[in-house]
Amino acid sequence: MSEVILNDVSKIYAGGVTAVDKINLQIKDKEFMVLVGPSGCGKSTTLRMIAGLEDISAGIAKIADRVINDVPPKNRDIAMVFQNYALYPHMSVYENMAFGLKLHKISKNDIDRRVREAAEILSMQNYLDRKPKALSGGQRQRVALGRAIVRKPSVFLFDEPLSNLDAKMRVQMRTEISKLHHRLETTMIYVTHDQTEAMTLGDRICVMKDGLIQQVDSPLNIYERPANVFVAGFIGTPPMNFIRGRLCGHKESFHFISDNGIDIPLPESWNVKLSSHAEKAAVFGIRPEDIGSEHAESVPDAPSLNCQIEVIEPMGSETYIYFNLGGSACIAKVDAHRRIKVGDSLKLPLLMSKAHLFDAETEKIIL
Amino acid sequence: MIRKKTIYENLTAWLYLLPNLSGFLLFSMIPVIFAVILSFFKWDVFNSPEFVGLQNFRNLLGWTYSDGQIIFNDPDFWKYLYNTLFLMMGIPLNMLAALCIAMLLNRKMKGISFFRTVFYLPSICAGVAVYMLWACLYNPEYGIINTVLGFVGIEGPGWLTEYEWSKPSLMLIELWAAMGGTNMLLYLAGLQGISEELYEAAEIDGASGFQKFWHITVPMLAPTNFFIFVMSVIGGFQGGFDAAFILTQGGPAGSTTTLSYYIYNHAFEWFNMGYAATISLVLFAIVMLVTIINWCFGGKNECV
Amino acid sequence: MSAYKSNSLFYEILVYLMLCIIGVSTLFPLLWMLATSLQDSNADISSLKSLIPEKLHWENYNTVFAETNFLRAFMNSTFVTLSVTVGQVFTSSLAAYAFARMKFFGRDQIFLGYLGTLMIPGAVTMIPTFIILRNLDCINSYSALILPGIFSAYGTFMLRQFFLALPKDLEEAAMIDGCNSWLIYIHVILPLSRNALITLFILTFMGSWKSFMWPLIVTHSSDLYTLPIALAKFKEMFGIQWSLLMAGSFIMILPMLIIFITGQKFFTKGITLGAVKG
Amino acid sequence: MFRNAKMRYKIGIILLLTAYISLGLYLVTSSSSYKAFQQRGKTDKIKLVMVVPAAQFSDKIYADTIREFEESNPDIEVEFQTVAGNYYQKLLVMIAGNISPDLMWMGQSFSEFADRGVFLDITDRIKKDPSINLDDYQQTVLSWYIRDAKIYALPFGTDIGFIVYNKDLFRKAGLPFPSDEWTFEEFLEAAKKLASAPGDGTPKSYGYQGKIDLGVFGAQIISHDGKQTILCSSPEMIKYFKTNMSMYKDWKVTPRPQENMMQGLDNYSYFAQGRTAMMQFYTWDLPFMQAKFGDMDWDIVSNPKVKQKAQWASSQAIVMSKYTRHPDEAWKLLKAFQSREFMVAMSYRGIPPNLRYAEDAVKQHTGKPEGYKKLLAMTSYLSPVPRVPHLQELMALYYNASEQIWAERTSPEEAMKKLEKEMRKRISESTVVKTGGDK
Repeated sequence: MSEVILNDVSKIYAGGVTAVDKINLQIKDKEFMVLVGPSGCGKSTTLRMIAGLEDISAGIAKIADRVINDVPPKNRDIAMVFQNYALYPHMSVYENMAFGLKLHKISKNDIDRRVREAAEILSMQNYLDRKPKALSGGQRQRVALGRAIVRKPSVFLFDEPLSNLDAKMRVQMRTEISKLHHRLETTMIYVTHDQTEAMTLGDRICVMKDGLIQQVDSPLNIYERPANVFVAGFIGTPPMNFIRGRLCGHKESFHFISDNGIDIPLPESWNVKLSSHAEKAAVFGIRPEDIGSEHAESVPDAPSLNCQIEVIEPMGSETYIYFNLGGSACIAKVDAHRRIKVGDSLKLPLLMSKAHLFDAETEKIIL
Repeated sequence: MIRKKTIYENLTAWLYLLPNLSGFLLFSMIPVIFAVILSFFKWDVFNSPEFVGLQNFRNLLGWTYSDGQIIFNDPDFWKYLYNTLFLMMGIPLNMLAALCIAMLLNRKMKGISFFRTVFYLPSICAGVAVYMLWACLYNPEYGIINTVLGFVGIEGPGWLTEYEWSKPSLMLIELWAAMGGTNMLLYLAGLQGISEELYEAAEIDGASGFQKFWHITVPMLAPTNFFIFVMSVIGGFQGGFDAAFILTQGGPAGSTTTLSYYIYNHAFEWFNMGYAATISLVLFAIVMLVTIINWCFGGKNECV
Repeated sequence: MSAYKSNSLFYEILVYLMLCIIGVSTLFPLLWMLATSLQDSNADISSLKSLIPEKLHWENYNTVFAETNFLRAFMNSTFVTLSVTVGQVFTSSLAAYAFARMKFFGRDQIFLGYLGTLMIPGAVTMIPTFIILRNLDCINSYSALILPGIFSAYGTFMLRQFFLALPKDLEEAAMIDGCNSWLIYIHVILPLSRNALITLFILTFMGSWKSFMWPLIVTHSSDLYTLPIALAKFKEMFGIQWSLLMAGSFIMILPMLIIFITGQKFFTKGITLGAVKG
Repeated sequence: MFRNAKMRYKIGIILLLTAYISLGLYLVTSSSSYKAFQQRGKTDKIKLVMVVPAAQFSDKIYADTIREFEESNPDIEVEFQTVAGNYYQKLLVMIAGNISPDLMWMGQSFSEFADRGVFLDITDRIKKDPSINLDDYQQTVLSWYIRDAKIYALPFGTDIGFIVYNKDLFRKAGLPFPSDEWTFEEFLEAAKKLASAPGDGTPKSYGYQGKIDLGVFGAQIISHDGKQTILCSSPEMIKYFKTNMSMYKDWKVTPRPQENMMQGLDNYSYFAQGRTAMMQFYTWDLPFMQAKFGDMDWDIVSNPKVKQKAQWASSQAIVMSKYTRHPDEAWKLLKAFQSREFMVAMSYRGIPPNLRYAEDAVKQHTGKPEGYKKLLAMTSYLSPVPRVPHLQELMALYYNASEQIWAERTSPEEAMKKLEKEMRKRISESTVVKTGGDK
């Protein structure tokens, strides 16, 4: 069992800056947890506290039911893959991978077996005698991975391991890490700022901002039921469209009226939840694929937006159209075969079942 | 509340420090403290020191004002300080030359190891051989420099024998000796540590040669630079400028006499040990000031 | 493409030319020393005309060996210099590691103290250092020659500056791999700062090998004389015989030359290459 | 494969370590201090430490004298140290470090040490000792070692400055050899004739190199009568400066003083090459001159007379430290350096101050310079370095001032007036002027 539990963990730097503020997180055994957020959100700091590279200012961190606050990194039974690879430049690939094992007094035969095993998993068998400087970026990343694998730790930590690779390599390594997780069945904690990586890799995703956890959930749940405006906007490409306005009406029928006067009638099924927010400022959010899609058009009486196309981005499978909605830029994902051109006026239906409404003050989700 | 881990960290750090620190305290710190205390005493080495308070400092730094003229209590000190500072003006040039040579020698080319050694030779041979060479070059009658100047119709000065030329002449020797010496070696060690990938990345970004130098080499060498600068300033202030004493004996008319010579004289020729300590302390204050200014403005970002 | 190539060839030649011109001037003292050391012992050396000796007087070197207790002085110098150099590189690197990479109470103050001692000229600290050694009963012994040289603020300062430039990620990786601070020092810091260590080794070696004043002050017996002291005595004896003096000086600088040549061969380009991606 | 390399590496390190440790062990165990440490307490001999500067030839004479002394005094052991370079600095550190030698050599810096009470008063011992008769000594030289009627040392050699001339060049120029009675006009005449202008690519040669000593002008920087009157702005001093400046400015018979030091690397060669016909040398140069001048025909002559005859002079002595623990034994050893044998042996580089021994030295002298006996006559008109407290500091002031004059940055009158003021100030500031002996 190697559960990782963070209880009210904080990181306060000497200058009084709070990098991580009382976060609570439970990472289950064998789970792939992704910490995601913009830079400076405290995700790396959290990971480094778990690794033992940073002191925990307050709170308790546990790995496998053991409090690790004062346990040095080497005794935490973890392995970490660094953003910069951090390979020992004076050691060969073999030595790089064997180094940690040697320090843990593992027999030579075992070391050899494990290193070769790892090399095979990563298809690096032919490079064992090379020094890191004679490897390409992707190969170096593999060595960094291999160094973690051979250790057979109870927890794997990844600190933005793919951010230095080019786009193609990144996709390839992503699948390999995913495969690795299935194969090794170990707890993995993965830090990234790239929401695609987060979505594709994580069993669960923890979205962070300003040292606080915004939401922890499975990728799909996060996508479909974001806890607040930040999560909704951070997860998903292109990002969710937000329209600021207020909630009008009462009890039976509610309308969302945007600041520039667009009126969107809201479904009756929402009425119960909206009653307490009547006449308050709110943010209406809808993902690009839920505007003007075939699915939306098939719904009768769906509310729609009138817009004038500013930019068209054909992606192949679909087309993004950019338009301005009284000051706020919006994106819609529409069928690729639709005949449109810049300057066209369109009437785009909204798929209200996928739409969200946020409290403008707290930015928390209402619905 | 001090945490257990903090205590542990402190203990480890002190353990690493201990071997050096113990000897450092014994052989460097105590003598320095002794010297600092001594600067408030009059001590002729043989008899017990006599406390004189700030008298030494007054004698060294003080002045009186009479007949519209400032009369320094110790005019020699100011003169030698001026000489020392003048000779130290060569430091930036020396550092730049050392950096240039180091960059030239930080390449893959045939015979590079030979060139490194040859350039370092003045530091190894320092002494009579080197000064002999320069005495011959500078000779006003048949020296190479003046002979060459004679071809173009210029009558060269007596480089080492004329008051105005002696200091620049010595600075040239210093530059010649320093460009391939210790500083070059340190720069070379620093340059070799810079990853080639940084340059490659910059090249892809379209950086020119100078931009690469300015945006990669300079910041990456910042810690080395700080070290070389501080040590050069210290060396400049304490420099016996051996060259000066073999080639010019501090002359002509004291134009190449430096403070270190003055300190030596007070300490070992005139037995004014307390006064020597006072001069040292004033020197210390100047160097410390320069270092701290450099520390604060030069490279706050982790390099110092 | 071809324009670029010819351009770089031109540049290459320019560099060589520059190196050669400076190189000739820096090579000259050594050649002069060698030439003079092979002159007749009463030859006039004050003009450069007689640079090339008519006959090679190798016996000058025999005189040096015969008139100084050369072997003894050479071994003393070797022993003292090696002890000082290795000791200094070791203690300095440990202290520099603490200064560069550890957090501890009073770190910056102590470091400033290290810097401070460098700024006080040796003339005024010589007597107190001597008194301390006398109280330790070390005068006129190898410890008096070796001990004060081992603990150097210079080396600590220098290595600290180089350690600061090492990528921190590597140490963290090593920590995760199971290193304590000592193992990090051994396996990461030392191998990666090889160039700096070699540089310090070379500089300390030169300094200690050439050191004259301190050995002169603390040793009395001739079997403790280091080379510079033995040669200074030789110089007093044969001061006006330049050829002998230069023969002595040449023997003296030979080990330094060898150390430098071998030392800089171990310089490794891009030692941290491939360690981290910037 | 790489394991093999590692193995070799390890073996190499072990070999080096072994070599290093065995070298260290060998050196440490064979060093005399270690032996002394082992033998500590084994001998009951009284140990005396004596320090002298290392110098060609003299080391052996000292050592011989000491060996004879040890043979005749089997209960005393002498540790004899010769210091090559920075002699006074080493001595100073030893005394400050409380391991003062029992006996030490003293030259010009005698006053500096004596004024600070470093030496033992030997007046009584001299009086009681029948083997020493103070009347035998050259009284001027002896007086330098007397402070407040107390004698602190006995000299063993007088250093004198004189002119060396190249006989061949004199012959070539058709000049008669100079005599000790020559005047400055004769000297100048000769120097002018001997100087040659540059022309055929050879460097110019000079008639004389050095300065005409200030003594012959009747000048003194500080009076020698013990009253420390500062005389540096006297008309005699001004004349000294002006004449010497004319030597290179107007008459062009000597190189400029700054150029002098360029040749300073090897004065002997400069003279031996015939680039100057006359040159100022000192008694301590004699052995070097004999070696370096080879077959050259040369001799010595006294300074030319301007106002009076005078020769620059200083002297050397062996002095007893106040801190010696065995004053009686040290006195015995000191006397060995007042013996006829020692003084005569040392006379190759300084006339014995004991006039009886000086005559012996003259009698025994053979070879170059033929005019050696002139040195004895010169001792009757010495122009000594003033023996005053803070001598070195005051002399440094004087040298600074004269440098300014030689570099023509100021006139002699002005510089000397300023110097007088500075010297006064310096003397009045020096409150701790101790004259010898007990505190």
